[in-house]
Amino acid sequence: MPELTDILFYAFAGLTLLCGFLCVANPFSRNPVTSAMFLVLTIISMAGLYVLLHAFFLAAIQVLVYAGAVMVLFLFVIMLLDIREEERRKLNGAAVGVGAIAVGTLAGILTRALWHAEPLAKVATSEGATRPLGKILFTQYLLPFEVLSILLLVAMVGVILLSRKELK
Amino acid sequence: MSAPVTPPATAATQAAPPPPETVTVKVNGKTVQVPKTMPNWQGKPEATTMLQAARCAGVDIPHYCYHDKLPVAGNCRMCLVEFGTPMIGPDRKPVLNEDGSPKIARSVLPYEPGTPRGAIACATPISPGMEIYADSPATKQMREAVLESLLINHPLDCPICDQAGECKLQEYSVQHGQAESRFVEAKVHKPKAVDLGPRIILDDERCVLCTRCIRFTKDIVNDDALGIVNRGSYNTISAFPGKTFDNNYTLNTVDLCPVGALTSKDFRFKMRVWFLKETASVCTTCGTGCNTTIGSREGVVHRLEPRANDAVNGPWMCDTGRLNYKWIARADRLKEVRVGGRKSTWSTALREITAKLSTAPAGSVAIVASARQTNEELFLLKRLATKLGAITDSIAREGEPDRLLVSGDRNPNSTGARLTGVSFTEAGIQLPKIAAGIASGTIRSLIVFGEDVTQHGIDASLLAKLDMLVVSDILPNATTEAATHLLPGAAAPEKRGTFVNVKGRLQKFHKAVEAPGDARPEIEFLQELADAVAGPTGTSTIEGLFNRMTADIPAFGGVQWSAVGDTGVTLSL
Amino acid sequence: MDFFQNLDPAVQFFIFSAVKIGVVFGVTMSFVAYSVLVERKVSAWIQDRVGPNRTSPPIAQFIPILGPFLTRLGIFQPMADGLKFLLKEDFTPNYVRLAYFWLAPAIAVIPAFLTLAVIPFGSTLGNPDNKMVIADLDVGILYTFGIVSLGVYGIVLAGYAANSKYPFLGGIRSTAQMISYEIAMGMSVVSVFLLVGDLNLSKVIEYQAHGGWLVFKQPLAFFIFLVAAFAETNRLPFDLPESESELVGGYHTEYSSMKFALFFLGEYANMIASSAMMVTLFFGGWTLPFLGEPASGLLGGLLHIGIFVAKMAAFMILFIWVRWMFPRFRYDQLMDLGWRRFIPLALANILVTALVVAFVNR
Amino acid sequence: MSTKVVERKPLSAWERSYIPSFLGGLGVTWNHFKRTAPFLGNKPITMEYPEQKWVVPEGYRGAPYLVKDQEGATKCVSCQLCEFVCPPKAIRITPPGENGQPADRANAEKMPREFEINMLRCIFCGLCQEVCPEEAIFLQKDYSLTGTSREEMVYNKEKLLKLGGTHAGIQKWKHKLEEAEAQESFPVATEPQKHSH
Repeated sequence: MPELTDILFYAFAGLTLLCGFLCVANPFSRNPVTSAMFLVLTIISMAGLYVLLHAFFLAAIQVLVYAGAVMVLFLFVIMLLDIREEERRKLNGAAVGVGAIAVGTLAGILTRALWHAEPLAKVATSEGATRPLGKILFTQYLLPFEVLSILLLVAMVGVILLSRKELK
Repeated sequence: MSAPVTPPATAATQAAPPPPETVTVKVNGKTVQVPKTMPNWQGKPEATTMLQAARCAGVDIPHYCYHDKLPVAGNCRMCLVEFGTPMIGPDRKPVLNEDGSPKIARSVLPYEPGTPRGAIACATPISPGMEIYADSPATKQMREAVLESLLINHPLDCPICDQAGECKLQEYSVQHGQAESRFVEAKVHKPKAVDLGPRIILDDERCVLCTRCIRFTKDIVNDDALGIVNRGSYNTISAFPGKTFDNNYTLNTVDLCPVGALTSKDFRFKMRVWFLKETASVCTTCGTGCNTTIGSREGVVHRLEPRANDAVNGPWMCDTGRLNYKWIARADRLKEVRVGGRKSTWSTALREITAKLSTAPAGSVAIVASARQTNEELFLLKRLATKLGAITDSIAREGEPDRLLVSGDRNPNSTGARLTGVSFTEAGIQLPKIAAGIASGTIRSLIVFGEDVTQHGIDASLLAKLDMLVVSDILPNATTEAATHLLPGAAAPEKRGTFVNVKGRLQKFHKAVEAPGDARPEIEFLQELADAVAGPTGTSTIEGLFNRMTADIPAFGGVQWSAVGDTGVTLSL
Repeated sequence: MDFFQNLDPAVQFFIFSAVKIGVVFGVTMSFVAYSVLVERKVSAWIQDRVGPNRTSPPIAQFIPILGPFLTRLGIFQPMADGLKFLLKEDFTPNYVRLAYFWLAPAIAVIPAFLTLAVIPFGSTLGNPDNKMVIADLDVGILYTFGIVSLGVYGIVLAGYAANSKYPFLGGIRSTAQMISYEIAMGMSVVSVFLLVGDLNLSKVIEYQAHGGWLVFKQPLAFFIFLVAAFAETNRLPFDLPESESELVGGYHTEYSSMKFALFFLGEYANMIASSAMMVTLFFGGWTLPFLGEPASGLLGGLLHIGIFVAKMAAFMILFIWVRWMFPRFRYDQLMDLGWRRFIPLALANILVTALVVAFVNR
Repeated sequence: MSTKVVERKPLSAWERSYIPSFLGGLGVTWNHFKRTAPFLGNKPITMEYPEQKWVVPEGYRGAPYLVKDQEGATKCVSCQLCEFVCPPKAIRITPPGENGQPADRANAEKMPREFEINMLRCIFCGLCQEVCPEEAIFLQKDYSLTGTSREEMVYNKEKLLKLGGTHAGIQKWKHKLEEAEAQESFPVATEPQKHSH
């Protein structure tokens, strides 16, 4: 008899894949809003997977940042621009090719990572992983963390620059 | 000092010999040149009166008893005006002012030179250099006095008076009268609601004794039926003993009556006149084509009134024509399209008829039109007939003419039917041929518009032999009963179009009310039908169709719709 | 009781949680219903009116002495309101995006209830293991923010689904408004957790039971949180998504009957959730300054729940009262307040708190 | 008139903090709450409508009704001036027509066959009363007109006369008739007019 966590894992994983598929290739609707809503569902299902991994902090942040803020802004933009060309657009060969290469590369990296990963049981995720996570981020991974912050800052400055009309 | 004004070009001045002798007068300080003579009520030239001269100057002088088309009586005194004439010196030469203009002597009472003396404008001829003071203080005072006198015994029952709203007494009281009556004694009460004739009710209290009605019936109709009896304040209009006021023109006295003394029994208490929408139309009762005004409210016709047109009916019309509107609102009007006796829709019926006619062999269709239809409808029917090689005809309708207006031809558009080629020199001569064709089976389809052919030699047993009987009519009859396709049409007040009267006068009439139920003006569905069967005419409006018709048919002489005013044009036949 | 004690602990936990969920849900629903009544009554009094005082079931007035009084109090009004919402015609206009039109009200109401799952609404009941919180999550506050941030979808989708300009504008406004104030709200509580050192809401209460209410230590954070809560719940003076003078009814213009009622329900449930959060974070939750220890008996547990509910009700009345104190903000003022005042203030507050924690409270 | 420029002073930092307006709002709302809330010992200061009825002031313009004269006869003579003047076209009169029923009182000849006022359209403007030459229609004090259907809110002649009651005034037509009857010696030999009353 499978454990409850296993059932939940397969349910969330299936939901993630299904919603991800429906997000990019929905046979019933080419409405961008529908795609966005399925992406939200994908994100929430992934948050469910994080919960199963006891990564509560990550799950909460996932929902808070991606579903709660980023996707709402996506929706905002879609609705404001009223994108309809998307409903008629044909497949673009070059885009498919580049996309395939990207997906392949990513899949390769992930497979390699999984291959070399230590068994799950050994990764001790203590209850309330917030504090250890914070410690790790500000000690071991300080450089990547700061680099990422600078990257975000650069992006923000870029956006402000682009949206200033007089600067062109 | 304004420039001299030429009198407006009326029919009367056009008839006068070219350069008309003119007289220069001043009306309210404005110099005008008026003809020396103008037509009187019979159209004969007579010395121009002050009232006519004032009219030429665009000044309206109030009056009750005066009427263009009636002999002058001069008894109401409403048109009293102050005037002046050039002063003549002892040397029989005009006295001049310092600036060289002739000095004018105002008319005054001979025994009291300070008091102005008025003259009745309707009966006083003008003289050269005369000055008419139509709104001087003295004139105003005279008018006030006359109105006060006329109103002494008036009951002031406007709330229950049918004339209210088009009453000269009301109008002049507002324009020229005093606000209050100074009369404090009891009023003389005269008979009310007197039955004067079969169509007329008289309220003597409201009468101002202008005698227009008496003059009309005596001089126009030659039926000397009315007169004034009693004396002084008790003057009363009455029918002479032993005579009834029942000729065919009595209702004209209601129009003539400037006040509410004579009212129409038909229109009595029916609707207040200010609610009526007025539409210019033409009477369809006979071939004379009297011009009418339809008074309607919210889709209901309440009355017909004559509309002045000197080329046709003058200001009169007969009672028969005037009362010939009640059937429009009859409950048994045809209101639905019927195919094979069942209620159907316009699209179904027209589709079926088009299909049938498009495949009909030449000569297998006959059309019986009506001379009550408009020229445009007849034109479309003729187009259809030409395409189908069909025999066409209309039906004659005869009656007794009279010496005034009623014509022997009781169809309003017999001339139009002949001009469009639907009927021939004599209406109805093709009917036996159609009947024979049906009997022999060569004619398989019959189209009937607005006539009951069972009364004219094509009886129900013959109609039963037809494959298709298209009937368009307004009221049910034996032919509409037999129709395979029944198309409800519209009465003249429900549509627009033109008629040509017996004398060749082409006249327009307009739509006053909507046709009931599914009924539509014939022109609409005929256009669809003719376009589908005989090819498009390239126009979808009555105006366009009319212009097309006058271009196609030489007798119409290429008259454009816009050139046909509300009083029509005479065609040279 | 013995029967219950003898059950498997997992089953015990399951049953106990189910009961807690049921009770919390029921209490919240009736709280919603009666907060509507309180809102109407308080509004009426502030405006010199009487408020609802008529509706009653036909039999109520025949109860001796109490009957007429009950009737005049208007306490049956929420039932009538609810019944009316159920019985009114559920009208769906033409050309709406049907799926989202149906989905939006549901999305609007669910997050408000989910938020309540992590709120400790009492200490313990009966036995020390029976914690009066449905889910004692370690990341409680983050969970709350995550769920609250999903609430915006209900409004955005309602605006989009109605296919009508006023709902659409309302939806767009609300998106921008809620995201903006979420940032300020989130930053304001960071300082609280810097002090407490844990994200678990039970721990926050524990801290306050010993160290005093956080509202005194973090007044600025409380103030920002309070104002942001008004913006998040779309209450006046921040009800721009549905400002009737310019947007007819905003995102729920095209909704009627039960679907409209769900939005209504969502708004009041959100108010309740916000009040509960404020009580928990800044006003010591179920504690009182002299009553900080978890209850040992049944009575004490109930008392703690009562204290919590009373504090929450006080906040509800604040929500209602503020509605009549301020005119509606203009949209640019709203955005200005959110981005240019509260976020910098909250950031400064974090900095100061961090410095204090690092150098003073060490 | 010249434009008066009102100087708008910039808000001080204290005012911009919203705190003074907050306190002001609190003060206003609290004062109202304090004097209205019943548990603070107040009585309602609004009128409890169905139980307490408003005293309609003199000259109030409520619903227009038709009135009868002292003898209970219809005063309206169907002149249709009110129908004409009615701005929302609420009044609809059916005149008696040529063979219509004569008036129910002497000498007036005419009375409406039907007189309808659509109270849903009526705006209580009083122009009908103003224009009426017979003093037959008056705006009365009814302000709360209710009905459960549109048809019910169209008041017919019967209902209007019943609601309108009697209005004392000069009886114009009766007066005329008396005056006419006093003049017995009218010299016309034609059939004297019968008045069926």
